[in-house]
Amino acid sequence: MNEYLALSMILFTIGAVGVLVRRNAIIVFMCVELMLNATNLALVSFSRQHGNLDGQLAAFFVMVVAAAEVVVGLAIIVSIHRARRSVSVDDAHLLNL
Amino acid sequence: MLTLLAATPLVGALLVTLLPRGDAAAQRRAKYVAFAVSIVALGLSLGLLAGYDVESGGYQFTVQEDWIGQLGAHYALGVNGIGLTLILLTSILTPIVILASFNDVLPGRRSANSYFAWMLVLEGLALGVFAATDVFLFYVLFEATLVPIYFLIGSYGGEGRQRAAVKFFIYNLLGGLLMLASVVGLYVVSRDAGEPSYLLSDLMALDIDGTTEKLLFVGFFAAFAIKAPLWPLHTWLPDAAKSATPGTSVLMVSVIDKVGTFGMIRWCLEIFPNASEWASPVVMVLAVISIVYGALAAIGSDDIRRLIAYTSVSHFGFIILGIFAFTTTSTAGSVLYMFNHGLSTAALFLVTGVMIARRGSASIGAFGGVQKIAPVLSGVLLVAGLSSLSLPGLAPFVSEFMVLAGTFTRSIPLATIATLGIVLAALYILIMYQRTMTGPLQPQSAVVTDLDAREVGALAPTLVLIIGLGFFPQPLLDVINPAADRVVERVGVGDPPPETGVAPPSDDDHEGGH
Amino acid sequence: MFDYVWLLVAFPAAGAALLLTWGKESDRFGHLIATVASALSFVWGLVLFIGLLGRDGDDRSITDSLFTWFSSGAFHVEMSLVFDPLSALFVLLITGVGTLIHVYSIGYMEHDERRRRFFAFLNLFIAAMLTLVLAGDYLVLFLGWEGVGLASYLLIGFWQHKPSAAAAAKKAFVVNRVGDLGMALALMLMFAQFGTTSIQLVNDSVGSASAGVATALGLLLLLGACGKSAQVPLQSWLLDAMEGPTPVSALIHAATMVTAGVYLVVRSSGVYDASEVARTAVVVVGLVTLLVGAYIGCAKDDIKKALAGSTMSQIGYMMLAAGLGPYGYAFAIFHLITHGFFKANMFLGAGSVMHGMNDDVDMRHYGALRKAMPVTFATFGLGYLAIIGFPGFSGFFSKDKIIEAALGENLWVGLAALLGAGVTAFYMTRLMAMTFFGEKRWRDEVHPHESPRVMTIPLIVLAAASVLGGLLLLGDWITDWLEPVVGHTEHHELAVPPIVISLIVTAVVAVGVAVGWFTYGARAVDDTAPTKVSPFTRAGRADLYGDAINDVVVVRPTMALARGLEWFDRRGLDAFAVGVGSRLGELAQGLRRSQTGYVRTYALGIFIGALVLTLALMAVTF
Amino acid sequence: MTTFWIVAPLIVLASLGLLFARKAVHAALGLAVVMIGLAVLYAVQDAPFLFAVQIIVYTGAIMMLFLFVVMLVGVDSGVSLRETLSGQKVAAAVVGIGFGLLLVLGVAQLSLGPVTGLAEANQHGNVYGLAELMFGPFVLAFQFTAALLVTAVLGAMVLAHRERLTPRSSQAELAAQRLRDYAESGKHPGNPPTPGVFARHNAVDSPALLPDGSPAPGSVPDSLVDRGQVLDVTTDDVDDVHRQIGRRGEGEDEK
Repeated sequence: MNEYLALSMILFTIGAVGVLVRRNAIIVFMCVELMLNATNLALVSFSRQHGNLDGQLAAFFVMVVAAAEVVVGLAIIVSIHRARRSVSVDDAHLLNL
Repeated sequence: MLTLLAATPLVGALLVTLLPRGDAAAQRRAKYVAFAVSIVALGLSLGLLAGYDVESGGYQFTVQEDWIGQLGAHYALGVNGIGLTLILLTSILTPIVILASFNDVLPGRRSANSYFAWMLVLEGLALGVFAATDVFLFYVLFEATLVPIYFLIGSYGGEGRQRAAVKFFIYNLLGGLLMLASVVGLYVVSRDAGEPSYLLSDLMALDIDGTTEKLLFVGFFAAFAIKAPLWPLHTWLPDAAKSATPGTSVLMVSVIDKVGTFGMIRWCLEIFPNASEWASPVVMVLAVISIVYGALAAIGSDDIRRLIAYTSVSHFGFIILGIFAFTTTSTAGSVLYMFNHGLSTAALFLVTGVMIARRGSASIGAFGGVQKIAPVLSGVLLVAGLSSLSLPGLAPFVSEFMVLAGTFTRSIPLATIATLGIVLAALYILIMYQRTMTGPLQPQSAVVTDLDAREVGALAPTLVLIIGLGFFPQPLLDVINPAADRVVERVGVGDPPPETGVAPPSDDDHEGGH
Repeated sequence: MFDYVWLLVAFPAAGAALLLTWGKESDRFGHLIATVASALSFVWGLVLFIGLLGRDGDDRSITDSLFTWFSSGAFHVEMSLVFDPLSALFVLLITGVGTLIHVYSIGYMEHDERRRRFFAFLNLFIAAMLTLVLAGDYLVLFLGWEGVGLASYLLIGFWQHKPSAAAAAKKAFVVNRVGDLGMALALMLMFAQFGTTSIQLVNDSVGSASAGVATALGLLLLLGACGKSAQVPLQSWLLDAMEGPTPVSALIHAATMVTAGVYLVVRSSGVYDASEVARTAVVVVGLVTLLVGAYIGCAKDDIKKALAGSTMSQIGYMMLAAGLGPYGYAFAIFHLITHGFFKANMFLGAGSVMHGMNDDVDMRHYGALRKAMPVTFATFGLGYLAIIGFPGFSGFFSKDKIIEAALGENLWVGLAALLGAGVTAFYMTRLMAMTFFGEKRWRDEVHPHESPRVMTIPLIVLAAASVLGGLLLLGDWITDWLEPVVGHTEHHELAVPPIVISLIVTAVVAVGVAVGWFTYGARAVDDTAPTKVSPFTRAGRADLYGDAINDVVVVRPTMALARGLEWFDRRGLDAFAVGVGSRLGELAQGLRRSQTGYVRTYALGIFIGALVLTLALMAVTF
Repeated sequence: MTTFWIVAPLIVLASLGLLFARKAVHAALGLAVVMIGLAVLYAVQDAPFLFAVQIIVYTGAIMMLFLFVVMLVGVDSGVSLRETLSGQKVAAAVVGIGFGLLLVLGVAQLSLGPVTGLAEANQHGNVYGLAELMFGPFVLAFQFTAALLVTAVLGAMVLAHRERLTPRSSQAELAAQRLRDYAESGKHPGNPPTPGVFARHNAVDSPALLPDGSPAPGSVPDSLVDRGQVLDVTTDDVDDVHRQIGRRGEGEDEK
């Protein structure tokens, strides 16, 4: 049981670090997906631990949300790429004054 | 009654805002409506005066409704002699200011509607502040008065108005926040003592621990000292006065700044009597510094508006000195001084405002020999100036003398130094008068024409009041005295008796024999 | 009858109010209204005076309490007027001389377009001065005190277009304010000590207070008196005040207002009786001013300033007398009244001369005017004889009495007063000689002529009063009359009989006249002032450097301090307050740099936050 | 357990690929491996439905979307790996390792007790169990996901759609424009020559030849030009051809 959770944590951390260090928006997105998947793994594991299916259902919902998110997110990436000819997240720093 | 009084200008402001704007006719209509509203408010406050029972004194016309139960905040209004005096001052000055501001040159194409609407808002809030008998209500209104002034300075003022408005706002907000901390502290204290309540009467009944009382006092006092303004927290005033229109300056200095000194009496002395006594030596010294410093700085100023602002610093020094001398005479004198200073400063700001508007410069050096072409204007300036230097026979003298005499019984050195202020006052007024009005007519100041009928109409009431109150202040003092008595009693220091008693003047002594 | 004492004040006050608010249409007859108002006041004063004469000596003080001025706590001030022998004399002097000067001014100010306003101010002055002398409370007295100061300010600066006049007016007011500082503090001290400022109560009870209080009160009141009466060290404004129209100099700066200080001291006799130190201070001030004024009077070529120096000197005599206490109070008032007559006479005479000389005031441009202006010459000459103390004239009696009392008190004081009499004779002779005798030194365009009737009649009346003023001493009337108010004690027995002293005084005066005549009358006078003169003359011309001392000691430091403080306020205090704000702003700018706008930086922040949060959770859990 | 220990290292390795891969395609492939591995782990943990959904939705749909986008924006439009934010990598590494260690250690500290297992929950089948929940207590959430998906689709359409800002030019306008261009800049009004015209080959990389035998500019796609994959064409190509077919030119025949 603990090993599943540990794996989940490791994957989550790798995903998070990936978000921090990668600049290709697509890869950043993939890392986000990785983090979502890591939590899914934890959910499924806990589902088995507790002997009910709530965790699996939660994982299912996460997948649905992830699908929706990917659709919108990738659309954003595409439109940004069309406008700026770049997929680097650093190029979009208009928050800076 | 009080609610109606405070609501009248606010509703009037809404009305003026909603009036159509644009062409000259619309602007004129806005002015007349605003003026009419302020006259109605004046009528109401005169009615208040008529209905006030001078004999019994104390708080009258009280209203009390629960507002925020959890906080113990109430919608509570009431006036005693002190509040009534200031309400009168506010409602007398507003119509005068509106009348005098009819032709203020507004920057850009700003509408006159909003200008007069803000003035009415200010009046309504000020009336509310003077009538509030609940700390929370007072605090809310106290802070709300910043908004109209901010816009009056920032949108309608002269050169450097943005900066001055921001400075004014931040300075005063800072004080307000210190006060907020104390307001919150009061809640804690009053909750610990039972039901939380912000009512003045409930708070006066509290027994506050010594250190706590001092801390809470400091919070309140800081806000009021900035507002008043007391040296060294006065530096916002000259800038604000320099950049504001004359009407705004009058409302700001003559009315809103009085909230500071009023607050010291109403809240500091009444809720924290022990702490007030504890702080009085420091406060009195600061007040004396204000008096001398303000006067000297006024002598050194070249800008007429800054000069008047500094004179106000000096006069506020007198008011605060009187309040913290804790004698009936000086406290009553301070309250009377608030009223008189309102009148004389209003006259000064408005008449110099006319000069400045005509000449297009506020520098003393830009004038010279104006008396020759504008005798009425110079006469009004002279009377206003003489009242500012407390010439006997004009209103401020009585109050200034009461303050000084009361202070003298408390501290001879402080009173002596404060009396220096009367010499310096002569200097700053007469130097200004001499350099602007007398001497050969300077060609560049030949554009200053004499006052027209409207301006005379606006200024005449202030002058009549200044002269009238110089000889007959007693009716107003009768209103103030009981409240002043109660405040002094509350602080509990008591009037020092004369060192060498004199038999009370009996009729025999007096008549001498016919 | 005595319930209407306030009418005395009300007539001129109403006149002033009327003239100030009425428009241009009153220009034609405004001066008449003012004159009538003043005359009515005089007539009413005369009626009251006669009424007072009809009463017993102890019953001659009438207090008329009009209304409560203000009252708060222990402080209660009645707007009360007191009509007693002392104020009665003053009322007559003020309204009498005042009315004459009103009449004179009708002619003198005929061509001034602002004549109406001039008369309004004169009326204002009369009203304020009457308030001053009638006041039953020190605070009411202060009201009049400042009122006359205001009138004086307005009238000195009446010709405002002249910068010198405006500056002189301001100076007079400000110097007087310094004196008022003393007055105000005295008032506060009274309140703190006695709980009242009623003149009678204070003077009655000052004896029971400590000596220190009486001394302090005496000195503070003396400071006030010095300001108003141009006594050293606050003397400097009086010479400048001659910028005002000449009737003003005659009325305010010779006959009435400047003597208010003497009035104050005499009125506060209770206070001065209680303090030896204060009395001595008064004597010293009077003596110093006596000599300083006489000195300045010798050095001036400006006829009005020479007279002003003389005024200072004569008021010094009065002060000196008042400082002698009960020996001298009555004589101070006596000299005050006779001086009021002859000095007003001479100022008006000087005005008449100036009127005929195109407003030239330099005596070196006069000479031999006795032919051109016979009436002026005659009246002026009578005034001259009065002031130098020619036997039989009013000044002879009044001055003689003072010197006598001074000798009785202290030999040196008496000798100094005697010296003053000699110097007076010298400078007045000089003035006479330079103006009316000798060669004519007129400028070509000047055609001296006698003044119109409206101006000469007041001169004649005043000249008559100057001659006959001494009658007041007949049978010691004046001392008896004033006794109920100020008390009177005969001075110590002198070593020699009074008649000897009178002879000595007369001899000294004769010497002064002789020296003056041989220096200026018998010899030709330069028509420009010699520039190579001794340091003593130069000092006299510079008013003994009074202005220079004031300038260095007070004016310049104050102005420098004022400018410095104003600068400090903007660049120091305000800069500090603004600086706190700016530093906060800069701090915020620094913090802002951490907001790079890069999403990944923010993500890192979130991640670090999560780490910290987890750590915290674990720390709490385990 | 065996399955876990085989799959888990693979997953971790593949996920590290996300961190270090130079090209987005490689990262995507790594992610696909991770997802399949996770699907296996789901299956091991008695979650057959999720196993299927993971394969279908993630590996099948989402990963395909990723790959499409990678293609769309260009396989090569990779972003340099050189870090531009100073300290970002180090900080990320430190925080990441710290965070990971903390969590893993934390988890290791846990003792969750015996695993209950899903035998009971799955007694009517895993899908049945999930359906019970999904259409029972969680039906509202399920409905919301429907709304979410519709919104996402609409959002994607809005984002990807490009508004036409100018009216479409007509044929005549296009022709006029072309001739105007020719007049102003000399641009050829006709179609550019297709690759291979008059050339030795008709492959897409061989430029068309002009009458003098020189290559016609613009006849080869720009992308090939950029990559330098255009066939070299010289003027003696013609002679070369003649030589190869063993015939001399017609002029020589006449000799």
